[in-house]
Amino acid sequence: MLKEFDATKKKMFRIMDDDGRIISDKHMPVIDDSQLVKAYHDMLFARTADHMTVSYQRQGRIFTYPPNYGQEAIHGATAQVIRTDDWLVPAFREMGAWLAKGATLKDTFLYFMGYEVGNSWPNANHFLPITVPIASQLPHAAGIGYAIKYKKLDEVVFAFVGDGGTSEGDFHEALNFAAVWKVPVIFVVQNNQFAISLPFRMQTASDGIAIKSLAYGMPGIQVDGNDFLAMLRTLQEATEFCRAGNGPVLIEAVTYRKGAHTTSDDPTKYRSKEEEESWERKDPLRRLRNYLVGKDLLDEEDEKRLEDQYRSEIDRIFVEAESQPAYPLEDVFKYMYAEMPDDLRKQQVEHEKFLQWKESNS
Amino acid sequence: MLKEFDATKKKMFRIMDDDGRIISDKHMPVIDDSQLVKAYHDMLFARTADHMTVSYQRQGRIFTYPPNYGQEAIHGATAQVIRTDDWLVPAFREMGAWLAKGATLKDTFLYFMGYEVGNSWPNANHFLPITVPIASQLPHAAGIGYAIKYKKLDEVVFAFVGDGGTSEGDFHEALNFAAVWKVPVIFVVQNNQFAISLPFRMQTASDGIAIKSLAYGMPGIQVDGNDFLAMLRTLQEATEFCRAGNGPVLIEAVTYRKGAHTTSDDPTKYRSKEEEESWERKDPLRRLRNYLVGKDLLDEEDEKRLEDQYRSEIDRIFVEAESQPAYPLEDVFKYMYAEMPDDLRKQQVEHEKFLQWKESNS
Amino acid sequence: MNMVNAINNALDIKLAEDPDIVVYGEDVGVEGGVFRVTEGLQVKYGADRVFDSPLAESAIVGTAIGMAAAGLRPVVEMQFCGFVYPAFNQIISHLSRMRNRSRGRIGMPVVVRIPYGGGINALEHHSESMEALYAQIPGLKVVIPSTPADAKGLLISAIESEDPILFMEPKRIYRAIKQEVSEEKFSIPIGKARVVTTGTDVTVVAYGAMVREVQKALPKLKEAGISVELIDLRTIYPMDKETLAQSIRKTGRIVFVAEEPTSFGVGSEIIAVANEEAFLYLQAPPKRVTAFDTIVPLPKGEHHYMISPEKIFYEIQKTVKF
Amino acid sequence: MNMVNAINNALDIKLAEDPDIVVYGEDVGVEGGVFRVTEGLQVKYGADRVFDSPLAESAIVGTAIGMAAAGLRPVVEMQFCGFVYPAFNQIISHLSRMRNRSRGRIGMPVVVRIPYGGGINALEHHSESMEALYAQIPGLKVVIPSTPADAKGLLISAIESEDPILFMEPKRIYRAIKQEVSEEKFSIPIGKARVVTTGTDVTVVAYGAMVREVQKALPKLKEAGISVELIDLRTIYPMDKETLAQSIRKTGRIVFVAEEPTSFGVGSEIIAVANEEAFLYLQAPPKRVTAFDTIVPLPKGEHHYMISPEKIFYEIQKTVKF
Ligand SMILES: Cc1ncc(C[n+]2csc(CCOP(=O)(O)OP(=O)(O)O)c2C)c(N)n1
Ligand SMILES: Cc1ncc(C[n+]2csc(CCOP(=O)(O)OP(=O)(O)O)c2C)c(N)n1
Ligand SMILES: [Mg+2]
Ligand SMILES: [Mg+2]
Repeated sequence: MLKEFDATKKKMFRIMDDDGRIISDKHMPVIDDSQLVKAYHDMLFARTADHMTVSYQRQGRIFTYPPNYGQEAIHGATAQVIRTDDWLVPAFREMGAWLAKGATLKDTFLYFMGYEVGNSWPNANHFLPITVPIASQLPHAAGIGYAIKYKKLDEVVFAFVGDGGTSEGDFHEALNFAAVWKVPVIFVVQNNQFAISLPFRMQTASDGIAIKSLAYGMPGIQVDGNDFLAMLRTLQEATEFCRAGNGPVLIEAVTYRKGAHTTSDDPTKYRSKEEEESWERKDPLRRLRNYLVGKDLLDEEDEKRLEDQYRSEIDRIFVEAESQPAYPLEDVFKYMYAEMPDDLRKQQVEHEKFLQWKESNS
Repeated sequence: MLKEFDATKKKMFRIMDDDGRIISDKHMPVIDDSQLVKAYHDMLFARTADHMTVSYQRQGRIFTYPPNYGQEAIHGATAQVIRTDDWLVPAFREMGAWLAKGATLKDTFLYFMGYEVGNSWPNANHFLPITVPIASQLPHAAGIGYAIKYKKLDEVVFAFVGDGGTSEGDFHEALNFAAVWKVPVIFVVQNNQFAISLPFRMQTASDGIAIKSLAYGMPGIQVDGNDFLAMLRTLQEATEFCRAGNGPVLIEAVTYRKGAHTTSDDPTKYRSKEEEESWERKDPLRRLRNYLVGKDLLDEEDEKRLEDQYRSEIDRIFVEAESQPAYPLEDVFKYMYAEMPDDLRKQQVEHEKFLQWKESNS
Repeated sequence: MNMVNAINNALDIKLAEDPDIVVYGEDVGVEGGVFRVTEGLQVKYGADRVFDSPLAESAIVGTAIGMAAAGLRPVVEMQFCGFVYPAFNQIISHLSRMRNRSRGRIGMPVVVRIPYGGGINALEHHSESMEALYAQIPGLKVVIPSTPADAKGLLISAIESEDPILFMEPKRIYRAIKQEVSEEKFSIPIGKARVVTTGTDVTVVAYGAMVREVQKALPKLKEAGISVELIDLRTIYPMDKETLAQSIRKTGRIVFVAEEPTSFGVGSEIIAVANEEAFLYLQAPPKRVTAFDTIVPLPKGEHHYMISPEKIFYEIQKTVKF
Repeated sequence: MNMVNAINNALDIKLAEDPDIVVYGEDVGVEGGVFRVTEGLQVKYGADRVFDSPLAESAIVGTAIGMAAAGLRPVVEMQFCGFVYPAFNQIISHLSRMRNRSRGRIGMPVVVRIPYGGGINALEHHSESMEALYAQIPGLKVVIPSTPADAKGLLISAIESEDPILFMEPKRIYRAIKQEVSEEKFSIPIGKARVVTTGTDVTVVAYGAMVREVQKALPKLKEAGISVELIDLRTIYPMDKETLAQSIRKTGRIVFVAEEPTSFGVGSEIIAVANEEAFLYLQAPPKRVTAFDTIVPLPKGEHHYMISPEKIFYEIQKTVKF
């Protein structure tokens, strides 16, 4: 399949059409029905959490948050293939994948509430913190890939980046190193058509992103990122390819950011209602739901019930996160170095003296 | 021709074989015989100057110098197409192109003797200084391209970089910007098989460099950089393409660095005699000479005479450069800002006081 | 006008006046910038003069260098202070060096606008104050306004300068201060500090958002009988040592207030200047009231990190009592 | 051993000892580095442990960060000081922050080796001393040896450190100083200065190649009756303020000697420390004997720029006479 839809062919890999009907079952992913339903539920959970996080932000209960709305199939498919020992090198818009990796929703909330501890993911194995400078995490993925190969481990790195991120020099350098070193990294580009306000065609003049794989001598594939089945199959083959020691793979997952860039962004400034509507039909959950309903695997009643259940579960977690104890002063200093330099210790002590003075003078 | 040898075809464009016999005259460049001989002579001059510069370095009369030996056809062909108003954005190993742009050999010597003034090229129009950080000059080329397009000028930018330089993030960003902006820049990659000691296949896993053009949506072509005719034709077509407003072009000129990386380098550490010998036959001057001799355009006697003449001319220039007046203290400060900050002036004055003290105390 | 309006107004005036000026960066065109600083300019001047670039800071600065070499005068935006670093090589290797390298033949009339500083509850890399990184690079100038009027006047000077200027905008006060600012063109010279209040007991040096924080502390300081000479540095490099020296010679005491980390910062240089220019006048050790040598904490911890008027009061008072 | 041998020896010892250590960078494998610092190590430890990378500094540091996160301990080489800048974003955004960002879960035991400094008649960008750029980045440590033995002992400590270290090697003295250095493993603690000579009239602080230049001036200073306490800083951050303070309290005078540009440099911080730690003891303004705030000139002008023993003598003497 990687060959059949190789980037030079300029064909996008799809299994379902926009309504969730199978176009071709030649490359169906390996997944049993119950697991498929579970995957759908996980995506529903992630979407619910995403929507609720946006509301919490509107209520002033968290700070800036980048919604995932519309991109959940990519994360749901990743969740299916990524193993405990595999690595996840996140961008910042793939919450469903984080949760699959063992990150908790509470930690996610804590992070967007403004606590570093949320981003330390104490429950997740092999999951790097979210890092804000676009594309700069990709060389880390190549380095982890090197360590895996060097230690002869059976692990794969899943590295995420957005379409905008492909313009950064680090994208180029990371893919080049990974390919020269032939290390097991799957670069997943979520091409959601925008980098904040910049539409994809102004980001690069290339014919999509998968084709950029040729610049590095690695396989590249363009896949309908809103088609859960195609996305899953692609990731399954890519993982296999990596595990077999063939080196890295570039996946362009074509999708659409249905929400705002972040909660501080207003998309009406730079895109039309028509465009938004044209993507509405391609919604990844809608398509998978149609498919599952067609297979009699889903019951609308159940889904409603589940969603309610999710909502209260998520709210419970959020409220729990809100009771996080205050951020202690020492946490500003404690993690700077393995061994704290005297200077830093002194700065902390001096500040504590000031706080005492303030206390006693107010 | 750009189409016929488009990067996806994975064919290298050649006109001559290794012995200077025409393989196919389908794409002969437009150049008349006398001009062709002149081009050969210019290349001979550049090669002679290059060899002599290496000797001067051995004699301790200049500092580090990067020899051009073996890559002269690329520079000679550039010399034929580049106009006074076109821009040259150099790497550091294309002396023949610099000379064509109006840079003087004396300035070249001054630069490698360790005077900045050499690198200011007072006689050259639209020629940026040589800059050492690899590939970082390429975004400048894209920016100049933008200025040309913005001002609606009929100019083209020739930007040079080595094969090693294609691994840097700036290569990627520059080509991407140039293509998105659709500006007239010809990116010439001199693929001389090495970045210092690193062989090309360890620099990137891609199938050559021309193919990287696909990542940017611009035409790319791989050309035999030791084949003057092919190189010239490629540049002619690329220039035309650019002047017609079609945006940038990527040229991979396949060549071989016959000399050391710089005068501080010892290539025997990292490459074999056999490899060096296998490229000997492909020498660009040898091939063009054979071709010209075959066409009765060249006379070996003449060439000997010319070479002697070049040698004494070059030596005269070198000796002239050696009589450059001492580097005045003020030149360290003078060019830092359009208007010198007080602080800098004070530093200069303080240092002058010290020099006076030193004078009077010795 | 607030500072956002003032900067927009300065760009507007210069774009109207000089066809060689182009304004670009991530999201500065259609969207008008994430802080809306360039709002309306693309519509007014066209998409070839005010435009969005792909997401790549090194190329943004790198192309500006090329444009400047070819006769344009680019004003580029870095989206946040934490995203300048990918462009660092272009800044230090070219922007700051091209004039010297070309022996004055190729000037670099480029302005790099950088919204910087903390206090806005932002994500990581959105709050840092690393002006000392740039101030120490030979060949650059670093300018930081503290009021809307200064932002306008200084930016106009920056755009007209033949030298490359990093124009750092204290985003915390982008909209926090409103001021009467003339719609007419005016400029404020780069390299000259502003004496905000004159006083006799202590010289307080600040810039950017911290000027306002010092001002908040002034009433209590007055109450405590401390007469403060507040100097807004305005330009970090070249520094107005003359104004600093005069003031320190008068007051004998200096307190520097900034959001930057303490060590190896602008504050260190200020102390050096105090010593070099007024050693015999110093009655107390020059004091840095600056941030910890740590990463700026995420919002929930940022109050620990940011300099408060209380802390400013506390430290000034200690210095005066020394 | 000279410094090149000493560093090679340190790498050799650590590679033999710890299979998690990998050494890479441009030309460090087959060629053994442009300065031959890694010579012979690839043959000895294999091309998966000592190897050449493609030409891309951001990825060199960036992949080292990933390797460290996955349990390796990379020691990478930047070919020259002027080529670190493309990696600046990786250094400041990740190398220095990963531990804090991950609340201590992901340490960064990475050493970035950087040959730096002038005096070798090199091309542009091959001679700069921008240690202050790195010293001011919270989360990093910056180490600079001045002798072969120190290079070995400090590098071993650096490789064993759990924190990221920029190890700056004064290439001018790579081969200029020979010394008996034990072939055995030994280490020298990071963060501790070395008192090279004790004295009573003036504290002179230097590091890297400048220690030797100060030493060259010592005989004449002695002749002039000036007793110098020479301190080799060894670590720029964290700085050994204790040793500095003690010395300054004794001598009352401090002269700082470095190749770096004067303003906003390590020297500024040294002056700040002198003021903060020993204000009442200062008998003369702390003095910076440092380079101009200019680009390092090309070889023909470099003599203007480099600090000479004469200049060191001249300035120390002026400070003592103040
Ligand atoms: C180096 C850097 N530059 C700029 C930014 C500001 N920024 C945050 S997200 C973003 C757009 C990212 O677009 P894309 O990579 O397509 O990801 P998406 O947001 O669409 O998921 C920008 C410019 C940043 N975080 N890092
Ligand atoms: C950013 C940067 N890193 C490293 C170097 C050191 N260096 C100088 S030339 C060179 C190799 C360049 O190889 P290539 O681009 O193929 O050009 P060539 O020397 O073969 O002409 C290196 C690594 C440099 N000048 N700049
Ligand atoms: Mg996007
Ligand atoms: Mg090469």
